[in-house]
Amino acid sequence: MATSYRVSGGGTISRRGFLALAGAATAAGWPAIARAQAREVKVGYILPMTGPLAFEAQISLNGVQLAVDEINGAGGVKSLGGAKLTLLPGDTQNKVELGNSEAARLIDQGIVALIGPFSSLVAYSVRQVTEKNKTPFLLLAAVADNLTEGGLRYVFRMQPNGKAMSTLTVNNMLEMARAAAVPVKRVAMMHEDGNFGTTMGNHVEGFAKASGFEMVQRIPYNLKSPDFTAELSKIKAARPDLLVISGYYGDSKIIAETAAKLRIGVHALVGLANAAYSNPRFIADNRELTDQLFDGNYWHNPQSARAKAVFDAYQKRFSQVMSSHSVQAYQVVHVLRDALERAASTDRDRVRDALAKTNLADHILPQDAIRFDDSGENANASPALLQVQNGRPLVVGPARFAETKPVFPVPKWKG
Amino acid sequence: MSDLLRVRGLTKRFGGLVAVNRLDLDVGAGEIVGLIGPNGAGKTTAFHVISGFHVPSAGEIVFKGASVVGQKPHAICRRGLARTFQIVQPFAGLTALENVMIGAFNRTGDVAEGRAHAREVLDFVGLGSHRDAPARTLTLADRKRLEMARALATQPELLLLDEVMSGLNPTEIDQIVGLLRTIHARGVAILLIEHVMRAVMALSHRLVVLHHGEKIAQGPPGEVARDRRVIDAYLGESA
Amino acid sequence: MAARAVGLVALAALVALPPLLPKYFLEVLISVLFYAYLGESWNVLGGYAGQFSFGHAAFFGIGAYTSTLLFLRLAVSPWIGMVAGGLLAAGFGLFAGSLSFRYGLRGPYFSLVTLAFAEMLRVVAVNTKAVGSSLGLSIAPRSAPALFLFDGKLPYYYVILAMALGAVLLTRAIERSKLGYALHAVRENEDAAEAAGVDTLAMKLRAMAISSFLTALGGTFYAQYYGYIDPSLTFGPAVSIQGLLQAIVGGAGTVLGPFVGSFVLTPISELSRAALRGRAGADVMLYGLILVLVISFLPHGLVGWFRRR
Amino acid sequence: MTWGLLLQAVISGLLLGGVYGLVASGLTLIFGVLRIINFAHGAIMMLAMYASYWLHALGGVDPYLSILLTAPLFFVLGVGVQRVVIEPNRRAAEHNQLLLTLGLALFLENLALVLWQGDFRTVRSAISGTSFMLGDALVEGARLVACAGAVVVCVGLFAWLRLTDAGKALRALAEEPEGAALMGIDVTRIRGVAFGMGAACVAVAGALVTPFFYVAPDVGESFNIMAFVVVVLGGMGNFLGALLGGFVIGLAESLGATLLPGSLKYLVVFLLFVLVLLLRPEGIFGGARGR
Repeated sequence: MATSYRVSGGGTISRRGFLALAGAATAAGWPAIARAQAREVKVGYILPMTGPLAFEAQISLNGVQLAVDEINGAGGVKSLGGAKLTLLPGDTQNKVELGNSEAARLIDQGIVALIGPFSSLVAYSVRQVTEKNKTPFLLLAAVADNLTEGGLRYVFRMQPNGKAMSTLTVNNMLEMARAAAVPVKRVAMMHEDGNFGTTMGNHVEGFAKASGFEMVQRIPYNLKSPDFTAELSKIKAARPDLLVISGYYGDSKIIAETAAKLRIGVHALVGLANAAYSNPRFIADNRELTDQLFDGNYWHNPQSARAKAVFDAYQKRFSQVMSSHSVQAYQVVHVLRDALERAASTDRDRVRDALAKTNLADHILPQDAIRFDDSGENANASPALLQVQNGRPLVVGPARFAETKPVFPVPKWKG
Repeated sequence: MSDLLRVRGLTKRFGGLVAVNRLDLDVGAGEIVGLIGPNGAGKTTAFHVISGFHVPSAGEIVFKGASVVGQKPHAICRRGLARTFQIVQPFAGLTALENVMIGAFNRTGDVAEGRAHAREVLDFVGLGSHRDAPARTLTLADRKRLEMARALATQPELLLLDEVMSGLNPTEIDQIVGLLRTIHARGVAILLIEHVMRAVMALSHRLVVLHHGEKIAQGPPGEVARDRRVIDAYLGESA
Repeated sequence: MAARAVGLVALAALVALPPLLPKYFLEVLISVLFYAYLGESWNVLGGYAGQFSFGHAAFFGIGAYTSTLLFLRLAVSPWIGMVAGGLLAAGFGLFAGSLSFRYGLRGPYFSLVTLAFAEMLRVVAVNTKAVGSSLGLSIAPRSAPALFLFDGKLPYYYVILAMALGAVLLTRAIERSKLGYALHAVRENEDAAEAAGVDTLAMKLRAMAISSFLTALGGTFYAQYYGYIDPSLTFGPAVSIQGLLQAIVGGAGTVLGPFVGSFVLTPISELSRAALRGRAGADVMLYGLILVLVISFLPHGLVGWFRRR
Repeated sequence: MTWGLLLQAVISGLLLGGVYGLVASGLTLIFGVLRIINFAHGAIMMLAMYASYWLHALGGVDPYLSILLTAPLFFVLGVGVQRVVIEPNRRAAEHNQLLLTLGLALFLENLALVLWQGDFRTVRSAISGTSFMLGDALVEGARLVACAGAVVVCVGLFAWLRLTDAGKALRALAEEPEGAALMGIDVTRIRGVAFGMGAACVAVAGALVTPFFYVAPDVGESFNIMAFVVVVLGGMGNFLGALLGGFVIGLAESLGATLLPGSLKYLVVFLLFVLVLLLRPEGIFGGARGR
């Protein structure tokens, strides 16, 4: 691979497989030796590099790599004498068992913190491994709300969790509707029927009463389903004002296409943490379809000069537009760097304490300073509301981060 | 002589095809009855029905004084009616001994006892030296013996043998005939389907002749062999 | 006997070594034993009785959900819930089995119908709020041995070791019993078995009940160890395939087959992942290739191959 | 529940069902002759979809036209796979053959991941965006073409089986394996042809769905399990049954989606599947018997 980050323990396995692996693992048994060379700080990641989430995993990894190289290029962790970050890779294949064993392996190899694992399913059990081994665990992409519950000390989540993501997005939408003087009384939702989609669906439904709208249809679906015409016809018949969609890439594509052809008759189609609707590649491949689509998602702050520079660097390196998963992954590494600087140590407990005291204002997210509350959630975490305009996903809310005005209602969806 | 097996009006239809039609058949205790007839006469179907593999379309099958119609093959076997298959069906992956042990377990739940009994039976049919050979490695003649041994190990009172001599050479046939006589001498009644006429004539006390699913003749071998209809049936087949 | 000596040494190593191992190896060893256990459980029905179930996830999920729901909703200890789950799974196994066997489903038809049963349970679980739907159920980690919750991995290791060894001993006892012979007969030739007086339906159901009971216990272990279950993790096809893979590769219908299979397959998968890291998919691709090669060249599994030499 | 929704469900179900039918025809062909359930069927379809994608992306070939290239290509590929992987294991136990195809599926799916990463790719044909309303019901152009194409190919396949020597030999082999050998048919060659035709069927199906679908390494899974269901429904080894079964399952799926809450539509499909297996294992439309 044409990347400059160093993979340790990887290439050596093929020849004397077990011996090399055992060597690497037992090395962790003498931390003094490892630390004597404190020129490097080992950071582990576990991502579903193989399997149905491989695409998203690769994008996330790109963001991690970008940040690591940027930090190392700028002289490493200063308070540690310019120690460089070394990335240790782990592949979960989106399997719980592998999440656990990969996490354990990386901990054996002496990482100071673990980043990952994308899927909430895997996160549930991995957090037990990191907790037991007092290793900071920076969640990436996993949205399930209760991941930080249970008095865990080492789990941190920088991105908005399911609740923040869904309620803030709906709020942003409703605010925009009020500004446009278009009443939104009836909301329909389609979501994939796994943990992610169901979490989102529950929140939107639970939020209905307080926000004064009625959930007129809520349809969970299997993301492998090849056709959603029947489901969308049911939604059309319920005459909603908004259609909210939480899904992965392929299913979301088919849903949007079918909804368009059905002339679904809503004020807007709104993705909620949707894997496709603000994805640059999806937009580029489907210009007409995606025009004026909304999506509430993790995002960067378009007003930030730093974000622009990061985007340029990403584009240059990976020849594609940086997407939200990469942004989160990039920023999480910087949160860790900030904590390492303040801890001035690779001791996991010190790093953990430093993480808990994070107050990072210099970031690229559409939110105030990054701070973690007692449960390890980013207290100021906020999604952005995006709308695709002229082939680009632009932030239209919250107002202080907006880069343009929303088009709402969207005439074409009204049919 | 009390009837061990009494079949009355047995009929088996497959769709529109009548394979066996109103068959009456008796086998007395200690009797050897030969069931003969041209190919496709319905002999094997009759076996399948009697041993419980097919449910009869009509008719009565009484074994040891009680009806066995509708009973599963294993239940009929436990009552003392064992059979072999025209195309031998050993448990190919098991050894000869294990094959026979399966049969022996009908009379005992104890593994050691079952093994001991199976050994005896294997020795009896002359397969003692092949005890630990996997069934799939045996010759056809030996597999036929094995199949008989497995049936014998269930300690039947009536043995249904479906062409146990076909495909064997004259020496082997003589050996089987000898074996059957010994089995009979131990008090087991035998109903056998056979095309090897020399052997059937020599063994059977009585013959029953099937043609197109119907019984066309029965009686002592010598009589039946002279029966005009029987001769026509066989000639018709070869013509 | 040399084999016995090797076995004893291996057993001693399995008991004595783990406390000394790095976390990673302990974690992998637990996976190995867990898969070996699933393989042994599947083996009773799939290997010995020759009924090739593709839906053991149904029993696994019933076990996991029963004990976890009893624990979370009624505070019943999972040790008890485990048995309840086993019994429930055995009941479901008898139901599904008597339906399919009575209607004479064999070979690929039986495989597909079991797959369908597991998928139906998965779809139902996804759509049932009362069992947590897709949000699943999580068990908070803490130390409470009476509740099947331990501090650290080592106790879980010994639990799964005991379960796996127990399954091996049970399998050995079955193999040497009348039931074992009858199951072999059923697998080889059902008609001949019936003719020889074997009640094939009863034997298959007995194997089904034992196999589904054992598999369900594995489900409870999974829930307690990983602390989280959801419909796809427990009722999904991957669970069914994991169990049968160990058995087939190691040697279906042999006592130690699943054990050997797991001790070979899991390290292969771990090593190939380590060797091919950074090339997403390459390791699973290699795994698929190895599977094809094993089946092509060792059709009776590793144990079968060893015996035939 | 309005008539409009039901009409929509029926139309959507039929349109999807045609594609299921074509995928299942390939599967049932392979089952009929080789007696194995090909778990790699979906993976082969996925490869074919990539083939259509690349022809479009690199050569600007319309996905429908790509069939002219991919169908023969995948026929040859299928023959090759059968010869190299399946044929040597012809006498292996049933379940081993099943696992063999499972291993093959793992291999192919991850080969695609290695070669082309996990990116979702989309192919647009001129027809992708078109649609019209039939009463209250939506008919998408690409889905209509896919369904019509599938039916045409199925009918063509049926004719091929009835009218050509190779087709007749194949049917003979499916119905009477021993008899076929006696009649002097080159059994090994025909088995290869069967697998090749099965692969060609999914190659066509793959090309037909790409204009309204997406391409990714695990995309075949969307069709694989449904194809099993359809094959059983239609009767294993029954070619016309596979097409009809496809329509039945397509209908069950879309009616289930219309009438049931949540994502229970697959419950209907599997329930139907189990019922058919138990009550009519030879399939609704008859076929090789399961008992």
